[in-house]
Amino acid sequence: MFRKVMVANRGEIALRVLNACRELGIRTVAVYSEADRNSLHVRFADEAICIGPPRAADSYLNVPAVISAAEIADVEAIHPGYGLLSENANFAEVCRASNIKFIGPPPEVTRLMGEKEKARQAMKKAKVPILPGSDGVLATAEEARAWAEKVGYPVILKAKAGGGGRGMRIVREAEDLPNLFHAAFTEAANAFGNGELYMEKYIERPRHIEFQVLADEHGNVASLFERECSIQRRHQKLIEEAPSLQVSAKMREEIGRTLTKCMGEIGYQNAGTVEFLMDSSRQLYFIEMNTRIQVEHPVTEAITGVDLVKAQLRIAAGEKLDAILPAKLEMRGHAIECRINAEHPQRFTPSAGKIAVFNVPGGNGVRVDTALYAEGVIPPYYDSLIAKLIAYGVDRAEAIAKMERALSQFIVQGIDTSIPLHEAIFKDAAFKAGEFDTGYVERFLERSPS
Amino acid sequence: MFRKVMVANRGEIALRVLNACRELGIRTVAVYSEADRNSLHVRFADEAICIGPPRAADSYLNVPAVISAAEIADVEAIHPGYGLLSENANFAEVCRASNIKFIGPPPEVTRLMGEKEKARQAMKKAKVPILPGSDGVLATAEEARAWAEKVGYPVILKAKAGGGGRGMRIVREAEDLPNLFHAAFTEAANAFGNGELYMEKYIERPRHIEFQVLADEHGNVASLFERECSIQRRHQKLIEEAPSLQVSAKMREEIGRTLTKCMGEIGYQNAGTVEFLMDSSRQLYFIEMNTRIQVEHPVTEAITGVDLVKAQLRIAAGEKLDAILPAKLEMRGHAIECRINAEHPQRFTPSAGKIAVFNVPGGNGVRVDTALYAEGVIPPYYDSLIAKLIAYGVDRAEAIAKMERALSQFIVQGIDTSIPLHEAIFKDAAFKAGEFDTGYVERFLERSPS
Amino acid sequence: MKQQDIEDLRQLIEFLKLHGVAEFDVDRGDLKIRLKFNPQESGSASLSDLARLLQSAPQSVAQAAAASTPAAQAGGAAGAAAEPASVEAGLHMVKSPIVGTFYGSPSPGAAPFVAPGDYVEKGQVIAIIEAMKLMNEIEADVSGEVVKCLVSNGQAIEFGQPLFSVRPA
Amino acid sequence: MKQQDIEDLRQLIEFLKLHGVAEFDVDRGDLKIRLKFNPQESGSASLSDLARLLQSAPQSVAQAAAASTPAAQAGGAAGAAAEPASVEAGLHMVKSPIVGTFYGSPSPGAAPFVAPGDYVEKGQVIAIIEAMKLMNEIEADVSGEVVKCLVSNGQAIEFGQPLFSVRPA
Repeated sequence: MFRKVMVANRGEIALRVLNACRELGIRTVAVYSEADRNSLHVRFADEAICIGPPRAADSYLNVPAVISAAEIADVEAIHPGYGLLSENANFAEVCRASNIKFIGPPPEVTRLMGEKEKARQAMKKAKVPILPGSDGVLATAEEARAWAEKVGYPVILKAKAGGGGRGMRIVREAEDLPNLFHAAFTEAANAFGNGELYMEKYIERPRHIEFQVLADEHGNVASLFERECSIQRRHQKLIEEAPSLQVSAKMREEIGRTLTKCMGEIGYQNAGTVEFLMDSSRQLYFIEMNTRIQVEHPVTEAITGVDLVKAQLRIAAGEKLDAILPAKLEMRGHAIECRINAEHPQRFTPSAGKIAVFNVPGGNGVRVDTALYAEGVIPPYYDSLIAKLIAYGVDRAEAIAKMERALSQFIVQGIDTSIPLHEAIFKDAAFKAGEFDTGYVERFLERSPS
Repeated sequence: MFRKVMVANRGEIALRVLNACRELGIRTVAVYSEADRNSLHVRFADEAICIGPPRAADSYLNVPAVISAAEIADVEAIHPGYGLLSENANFAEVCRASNIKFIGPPPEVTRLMGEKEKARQAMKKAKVPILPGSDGVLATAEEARAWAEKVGYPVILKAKAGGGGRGMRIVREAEDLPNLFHAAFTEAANAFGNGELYMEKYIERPRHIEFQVLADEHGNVASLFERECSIQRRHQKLIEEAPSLQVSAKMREEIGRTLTKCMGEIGYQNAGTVEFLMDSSRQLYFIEMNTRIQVEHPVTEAITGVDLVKAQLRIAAGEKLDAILPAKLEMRGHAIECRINAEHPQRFTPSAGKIAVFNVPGGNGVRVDTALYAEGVIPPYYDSLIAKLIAYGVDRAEAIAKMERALSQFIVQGIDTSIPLHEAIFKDAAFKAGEFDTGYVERFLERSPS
Repeated sequence: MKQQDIEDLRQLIEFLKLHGVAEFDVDRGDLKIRLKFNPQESGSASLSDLARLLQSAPQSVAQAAAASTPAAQAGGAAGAAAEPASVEAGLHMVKSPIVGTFYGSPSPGAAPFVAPGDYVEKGQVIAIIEAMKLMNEIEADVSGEVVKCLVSNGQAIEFGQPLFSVRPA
Repeated sequence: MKQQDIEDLRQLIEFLKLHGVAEFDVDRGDLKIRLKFNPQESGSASLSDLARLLQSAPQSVAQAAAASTPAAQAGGAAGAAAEPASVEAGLHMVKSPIVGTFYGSPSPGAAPFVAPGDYVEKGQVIAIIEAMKLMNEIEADVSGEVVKCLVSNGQAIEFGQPLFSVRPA
């Protein structure tokens, strides 16, 4: 095992990784920006090095500063957490060149998974179900029509050059296709100077389901089952749970087997998450892979009993999966996570500032991951996640009851938090019944105005 | 299930019970003394009733006040927690007379187990191993000698009328018996006006091992395995863990089976703990039974996945054990609890006052049960337990590593706490190796003076 | 002033405020500082902490209990945790020494023990509190004029809850 | 006010509060201090909270790193988190703009770029910080007299750490 590891991150995930290191007997080094001098990840590390001014680009994202800190602290490995440099293949390459172990997959794999079309093809080759669509650009409306027949309506036309909704059209019936094709083409040409379009199957009211995988550096891969992450707002997850009510034991086993094979083929290493959309007939379609630890990893830890961050460290240190995982990997109980953000619960405006009161819930089946504390300060430079509240119960009903109890005891004053929104969602009958998709939060907010 | 339950207790256990009620959808009523007006158990209950002045005898132990509060709040049941009224058979009888369900065993059973000799005989009858000794008073040194041969040296002579060590003698060899018998007799006669002596086997450096049982009101009993509670100072437990390294699977199964039968015979109901001493050859001897939930119940919850307080409520509401427990009750992992007391870590003087800083550790495998918070006050009237810190890992080594990490992040200022003592014990090689008995803490304090 | 001096001064001021200093003079070589805080400013810092939160948002106490007790009427007076804000200075509160149900008259339909305007002697029975089926007579602990009865007939009463306000004679 | 003075003052005020002092004057050589506490505040409680705890007990920062780096010498100066207590007022700190290893001379054995007493021009190279095998020249950001070098050759340096104190011309 490593003697000394640097955590190139901040906030709750930095503390989470420091804790895992500490529990494995590894000496820890934190890095921090000038805005984070009084943070708990600095306080609770064995060593801490200031690497730059508050702006992330000048500190946490500053590769030379991070590497220099790693060199002067003489660490053997860097854990990147999530976000920041965690999916930066260049950073992983610089680590390699500097003889520092990057705790994550090799840069080649990160780069492959970072390019959407290549990732799709790699998955397709390994028989992972992907979102059907045109293999490239559609020259004419006629060609589009032929693809649409193959893919099945509804489909969505997207501008190759574009983004932000422009040059995008949902096509529900064949007769609408010619007009919508030309409208999208014209819009894309005007917006981007390039009218080229491609097509994907359009999923109405999809769910977001993701699978956790672990791969060691000896070719062994394991699937640690799925997480349900459909409760999100503008692609920011708010509530995650495991297992998903929608995934049958058979599907779990099949997808797990396919992914295990696939990860082996692409040479994946360390922890990763494969994200899918699920349509109303419970069909899964691959969308992307995250080549790092996920914010919502604690729900998987709760139901499997596997410490995913320790697993990352042990894999990076060369251990084999069969030494890390229990002899028989199985799920037990149900876990839910709420991401507590420092933001207004209706307007979602970020709320930086000083925390006056901070009462953290505890007790049976409640886990809190946070780097904040009473009189701690939330700087305006970084993301708004201030705590993760995880409830674990024998079943979903108990996990929900625990979460409602814990939310009511999580008292934060001095800043706005998303706690009231979470409380409202947990009171909602549709949520309780598991009836939701990725559009749930927007609809929920519309029908329950502030 | 009950509609409304009162918790006749304070501090962390009151909050623990309130949480269980809340998660079961039961409306909660707290009672409090004037000293506890700003306590979290008051804040987090649905209703709260002041029942008297600070002194426990005038409030929490005041049976008419508690019962009146239960009546005006119109509750169906009272959970007594631990300590206070929890093992008061009279209180349980008054509850019964007032048509309020007492959440615990029937008063007859509480009374039986409260009388040491009767409890011993009931256990003996059910083939539970008890501490061998003379069946009653020894008339002469000769009679004592005959019993000592039977019991086996060392034995201890104790004054029937006494306590506090007077009239007590440890006898290691037969030739010492006559002199020691007469010395003890004289001392007891002088101290208590009654020289009558009885004899028990004397256990050198015993361990304290206890078994958790649950019994429903339909005659079904289950053993939820053992806890190791040898780390104690003056009979106050400081650290508890489950399972015990000293209990083999075979012994666990045998004692469990015997206790199950025994509890059925004496008509036990609800949660209870059977306490044993273990000698150096791993022989167990019954000492007493606690007819209530135990402070250290969370370690059993961690390894079994059973919520013991919810089980108490469900049993009292008439549910059967097979609905409450998993189909196959088994242990998984290892859990350790530290009792964090508001007292000086070397001198053990209680430290009442206002908490200035209160940073509670969290993260994977860490549970904190507390009713305190920053700027909360510890009144001088009650016990000094301010928090329970429970660490759970796949094995004892991981649980210890987690506990060390968590203790270092548990920051309390404004009062003294036992945290430094806990930290020192967790660094001790003998503790880590599991080599300890009930004299461990005293010896530890002697060899590591403040 | 240089950046560093301003920063130092800011730290100094925050520090002084934190410790509730009202005035501060220093004279050292070429450095002279004299400080005096506004009275209303000096107490600043974290006004809201959990302790104060608890005090300002007390439990429903006996009212909640009363509301759920069939026999109880909708109580008018506040519980012990939130004494009436409008109490006149100089008034004495007769508080309940026990938990139970309040009755203002010796039996249903009978005239009340006391009414506002009555003069009571110390030791005079002024109410009954029923607890565990027992009727407990509550005596005035001061002599004077009854100003107000703060609770209703049949209301659930907690320990220490004010029952009557009395202007001591 | 300097860092050390504030620390001294903190201890003084805590001491005074502990002993219930309401007003305090001192006149000792060139030092005069007069203090007066707010009556309602003087007994207040939470002197210490976690935020202040963190400030008063900063991490080992670069020193710890330095200590574990074979190339690093036992550093004399403190890290950025704990600026030297003995800095005179009016001095300017040249701080490190990057993380790395400090070298006071262009090559091993060569004469240092600057020494105490030297006059430096703004923009003049005064040190090298090695980061990722690159030698980064550090320039003076003010003209003036070098008073002290605050770090040692080969020492690990974090962002913002003071390297030299300079008396601006």
